[in-house]
Amino acid sequence: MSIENRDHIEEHHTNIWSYVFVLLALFTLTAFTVLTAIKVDIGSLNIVLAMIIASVKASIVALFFMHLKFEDKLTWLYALYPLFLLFLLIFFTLMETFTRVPVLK
Amino acid sequence: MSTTTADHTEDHAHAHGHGLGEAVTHDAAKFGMWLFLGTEILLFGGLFAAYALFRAKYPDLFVEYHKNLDLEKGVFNTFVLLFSSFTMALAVLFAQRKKQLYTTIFLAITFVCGAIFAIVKYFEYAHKFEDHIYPSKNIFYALYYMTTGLHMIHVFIGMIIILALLGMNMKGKFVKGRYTPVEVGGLYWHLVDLIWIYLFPLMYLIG
Amino acid sequence: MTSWIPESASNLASNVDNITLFVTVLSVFFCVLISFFLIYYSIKYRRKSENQETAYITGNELIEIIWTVIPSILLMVIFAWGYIAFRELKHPPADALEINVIAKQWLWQFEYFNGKKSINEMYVQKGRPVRLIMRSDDVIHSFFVPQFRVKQDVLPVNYSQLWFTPTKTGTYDIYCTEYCGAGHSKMLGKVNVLSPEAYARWERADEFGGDAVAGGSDLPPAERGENLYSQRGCNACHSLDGADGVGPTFKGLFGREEKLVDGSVVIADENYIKESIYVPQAKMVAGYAPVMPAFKGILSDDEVTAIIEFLKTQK
Amino acid sequence: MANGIAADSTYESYLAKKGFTAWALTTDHKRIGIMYLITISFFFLLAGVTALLMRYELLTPELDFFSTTTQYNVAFTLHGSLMVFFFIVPGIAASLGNFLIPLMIGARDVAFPRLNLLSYWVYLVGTVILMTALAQPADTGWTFYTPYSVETGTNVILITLGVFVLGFSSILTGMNFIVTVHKLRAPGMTWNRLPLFIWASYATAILQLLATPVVGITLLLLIMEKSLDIGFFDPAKGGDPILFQNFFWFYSHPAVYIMVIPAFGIISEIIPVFARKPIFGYRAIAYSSFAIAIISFFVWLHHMFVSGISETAAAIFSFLTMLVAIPTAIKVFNWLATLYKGSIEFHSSMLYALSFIFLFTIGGLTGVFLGALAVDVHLHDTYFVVAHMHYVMIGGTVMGFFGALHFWYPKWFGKTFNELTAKASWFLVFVGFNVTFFPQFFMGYQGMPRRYATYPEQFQSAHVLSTYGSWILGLGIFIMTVNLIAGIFSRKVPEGNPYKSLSLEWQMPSPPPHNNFEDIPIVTDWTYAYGKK
Ligand code: HEA
Ligand code: HEA
Ligand code: HEC
Ligand code: CUA
Ligand SMILES: [Cu+2]
Repeated sequence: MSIENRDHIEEHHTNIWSYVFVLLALFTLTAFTVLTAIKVDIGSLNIVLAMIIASVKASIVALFFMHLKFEDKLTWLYALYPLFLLFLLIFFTLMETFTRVPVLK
Repeated sequence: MSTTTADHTEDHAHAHGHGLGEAVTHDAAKFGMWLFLGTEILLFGGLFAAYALFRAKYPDLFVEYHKNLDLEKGVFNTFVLLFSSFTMALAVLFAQRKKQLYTTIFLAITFVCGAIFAIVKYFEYAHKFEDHIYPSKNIFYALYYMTTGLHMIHVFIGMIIILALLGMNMKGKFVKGRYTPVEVGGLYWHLVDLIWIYLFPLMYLIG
Repeated sequence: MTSWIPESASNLASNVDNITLFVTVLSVFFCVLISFFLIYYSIKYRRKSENQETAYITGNELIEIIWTVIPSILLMVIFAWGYIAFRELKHPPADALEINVIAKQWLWQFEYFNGKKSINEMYVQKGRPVRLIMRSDDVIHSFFVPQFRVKQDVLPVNYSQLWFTPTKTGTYDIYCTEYCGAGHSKMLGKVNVLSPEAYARWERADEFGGDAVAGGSDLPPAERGENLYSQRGCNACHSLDGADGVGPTFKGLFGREEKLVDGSVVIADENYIKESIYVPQAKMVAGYAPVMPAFKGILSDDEVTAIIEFLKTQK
Repeated sequence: MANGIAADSTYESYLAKKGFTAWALTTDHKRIGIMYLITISFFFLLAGVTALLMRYELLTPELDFFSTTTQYNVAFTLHGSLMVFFFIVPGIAASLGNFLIPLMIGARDVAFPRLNLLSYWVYLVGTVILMTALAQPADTGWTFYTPYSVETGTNVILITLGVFVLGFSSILTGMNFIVTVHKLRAPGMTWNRLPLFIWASYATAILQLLATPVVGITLLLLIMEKSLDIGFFDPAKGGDPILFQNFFWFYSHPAVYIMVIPAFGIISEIIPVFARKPIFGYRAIAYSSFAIAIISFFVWLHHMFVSGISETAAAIFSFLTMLVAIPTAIKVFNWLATLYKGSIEFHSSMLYALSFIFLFTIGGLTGVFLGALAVDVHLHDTYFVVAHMHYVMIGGTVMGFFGALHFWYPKWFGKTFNELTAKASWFLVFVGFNVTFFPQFFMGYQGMPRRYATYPEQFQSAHVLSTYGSWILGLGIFIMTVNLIAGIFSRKVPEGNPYKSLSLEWQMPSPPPHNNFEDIPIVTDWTYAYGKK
């Protein structure tokens, strides 16, 4: 990984049709998430479902449009680590806030 | 430390002078952009954390006020942005294949999509302002304006980048095989899309 | 050795001191150890000739494991002990006497179960656990009594609490330790820990601020007013020497012409001053923020009179 | 030491080109490093003078030097924010990092030279914004806690905006360094041969990259809260002031390691050179920087133990705080062991490095007091914390920084300073520092709260001592500054590699040529092969 003076850039040979397919998948999922949000009411799980769908969509964009699929481990590491930190930030902030013991008067 | 001077092999002829090998520049730029995307995620992260906190605290407030958002415009914009991501990916593909014209077309479409998104958003905001709904109205709106506003700024930056890419493409830069800028710019544009993928359900689809 | 440890006057203090002592001993040990080797090596291995031989040592696994594991264990002990003592701080006994504390810029107000109120002076009984239920009217403050080793932020969002059992009679300082603006360093108070007898007398006394103990009501009014000036926290905002503080100086206040925000001018006479104390925002002096707390229900008419008498002496 | 990177006939120093634009528009990492160095030093001195004024005020319990308490509050806010955001956070990372990273790994420049220049200019814009705020500076403390920061009438917006802008500079620099280290190492410069300063800079860069955006959004929210009247942190509007503290410390705890890890790197460079010994436990030192960089992201609640958080939250974070002390302990012992059987020379930079070990240990150990829950309840927001942070920040980072200034000085300028004066000023700094801050531990345990413009009389004697100390310290720094500036105008030209260092940056002429390396070197051994047979 040290300096190498390659002049040839590795290209990932995705073809147009796979992009079209990805786009259709994204559209379908969007439609799906809007419909379930309007029609289906599973209480507090609504948001969970919506977030799962969003994450699937996001993964598709990252993997295919952003070519994460073809990237090396290092890029994966730096793509995932911020997500982990984000999770920590949200998790501990919520944890802190909701474990505060109310003081009884 | 022991060092020896590199032989003047063919490889190192490139290292001589200023230029690094094209592949190194390419890898470096792409990797750099990924790092930058990480910071962007954490920049929005503060807002997502605030969202999670207040949503958990005041679920009813969120359910109540999200109804005032314009779902149709939201859905429309989601499709527009997804589509623009698609055209951006194609622009990169065609730049790689040295198809200058196609690259131009798809970059242009992407730009137009960004513009449509911005216009629709403008009407959404304008409508809200007419109804005297400002960020100070309540926490839900504060979050709504902050997240979508920050996202909007990113859309604008993305559009400027695309304009720059268009310029480079016209000059034929990518045809010579140096398409790194398109790919890196593309990554940025996809991030704009990625964030919207989460903002959309969080703002428009709760309840 | 112990002179730097403040007096310990609550049930919780000795625990905190013990942990501190333990960590101090450890720290001194490690510090001495490290300085010893630092100096010893520096002397022993100082460069004596330009081409002095050195050993090619790059590491030693055993010793590295040792100096990783031992501090880790010690740190875990410190954590566990700190936590155990912290739990105690967080669990007031059920029979603790409750006192409501309201912090505002920049004074402490105490409300007792029997309806008594006091400002900047808190009265508690030796040996009787107290639980403070605290809230803030404005920004975050923090209630700190070093001799009790207790501290707790006072928040504008929700109530926070703190408890202790005073173990010695005496008077101890209360500090505000969360930065809260211009008067932060003046936001001081006192805890008076009374013997059971004195406490009973204080409870019975039907004065507002409990001056039965502070011994104010039998003083001449101007002197009493001077006591109140510091006891009730006027000094946080009003100086006596003419310096401009958060509020206008008291020097030469009585009889002065004051310009109000609405442009009108009033003369600071008895009535104006009384109103300024009870309902400060009624007539706002120009150039100052509306931050003065209302003392209605806190200062009795007698006390206000005493303050006015005191102000008359401030020429 | 075979090296073929000696000066050849075409050698032209990077300092050769003169003129404003040749500096302001340069993409040469060395020049950018020097520009950072000058700017941060200016802010260090400015903030230092502010500190001296504060100390002067604290000579007596009453307010006598400043005319209002607000002026004092403004002073410590300025002192804290200048020191933290304008000096110490960008400080070593951006100035020394820029100069040294490419030289040490055998690269011609950083990965993105133009972005690098942009970072510097963004930094400068941030400082200019701050300067405009000086007309009516904030009085919130460097922590900008809500709701006070929202309520106060002083100009919080400009100062936070300055810090916000500055954040971008940090982020871009961090990104640049990570990419540089990954992609531009010379052939043979494997991870296990890298100088430890590089490891340290890399770990710092991760923190800069991923922690800074959070403070960015936090300050943005604060600005919005003040200007648009939204209520994230305002209890009256359903917001939560403690949320601000969570966000702020999510950045600012990692930030304290942004401040100190580069100094760790410097110490790991200086000690082996002057002990003529390989660094002891290379891997342990290298990896522990990463352990710190990772763990430091989840200890932030230890700044909030008395803010009303729950026992569970407090317990978890106290535990994690203890964990973060372990990798640091490892480093301290490793440096010490490096001295064993060495051949130690007491160059002024070595004196700073050795005092670093001693002072940082004190600072770190007192951090453990603060990490212990029940003890922190007593010590929080007292002068004990003030003493702790100055021991780690001055005793640690600044000592490392001064050490680096004296160590690489000949490299940067091809000149040298008066060594005797340097030693004398080191002595004043060392003594003055301890006299200033050691009494504060005792003051703090006795209960003296921080951020007090006036204070109860019983603390006066300790305060007086502390103030006297600050004068000695100030004098020491003054002499040091003059000595270093005078060095540039001296005619003394040191040898190319005065300390016989094996590190790559010393194998080239000083000051380095514009393009660093005529040919990219091929590295065949690690940096610390001192005494290898
Ligand atoms: C360079 C910056 C720096 C560094 C490196 C540190 C390092 C540490 N800090 Fe510090 N800290 C600050 C800067 C720093 N801190 C600042 C600026 C503040 C105040 C902010 C404000 O409120 O304004 C602060 C405040 C602060 C607090 C909050 C106090 C309060 O407000 O109540 C705490 C609490 O846990 C803490 C803990 C620690 C710990 C455990 C370490 C550890 O990393 C230390 C580890 C090192 C050692 C432990 C020494 C070496 C080890 C050995 C010799 C082995 C033997 C040791 C044992 C067996 C114990 N720090
Ligand atoms: C890098 C970080 C850093 C550094 C180096 C310093 C350096 C110093 N600090 Fe600071 N300090 C902080 C970071 C730092 N501080 C922070 C974050 C706070 C908390 C703020 C808050 O509460 O919000 C704080 C708070 C703080 C306080 C507590 C204030 C309070 O709570 O009320 C005090 C009090 O003594 C103090 C003192 C000093 C002193 C005497 C120095 C000395 O080291 C200064 C040394 C002197 C100089 C550097 C000047 C030398 C120069 C000259 C004499 C002029 C020469 C000029 C030329 C040659 C051109 N500091
Ligand atoms: C938190 C700060 C604060 C405290 C504590 C405080 N004041 Fe004030 N006071 C002010 C301010 C600010 C003003 C000017 C604005 C106004 O008129 O309300 C003021 C105005 C006054 C005035 C009118 C002065 C004039 O020049 O016309 C009087 C009288 C006064 N205060 C008395 C008191 C007394 C008596 C106490 C204590 C029992 C006290 N104040 C405590 C802040 C304070
Ligand atoms: Cu109240 Cu500080
Ligand atoms: Cu911390």
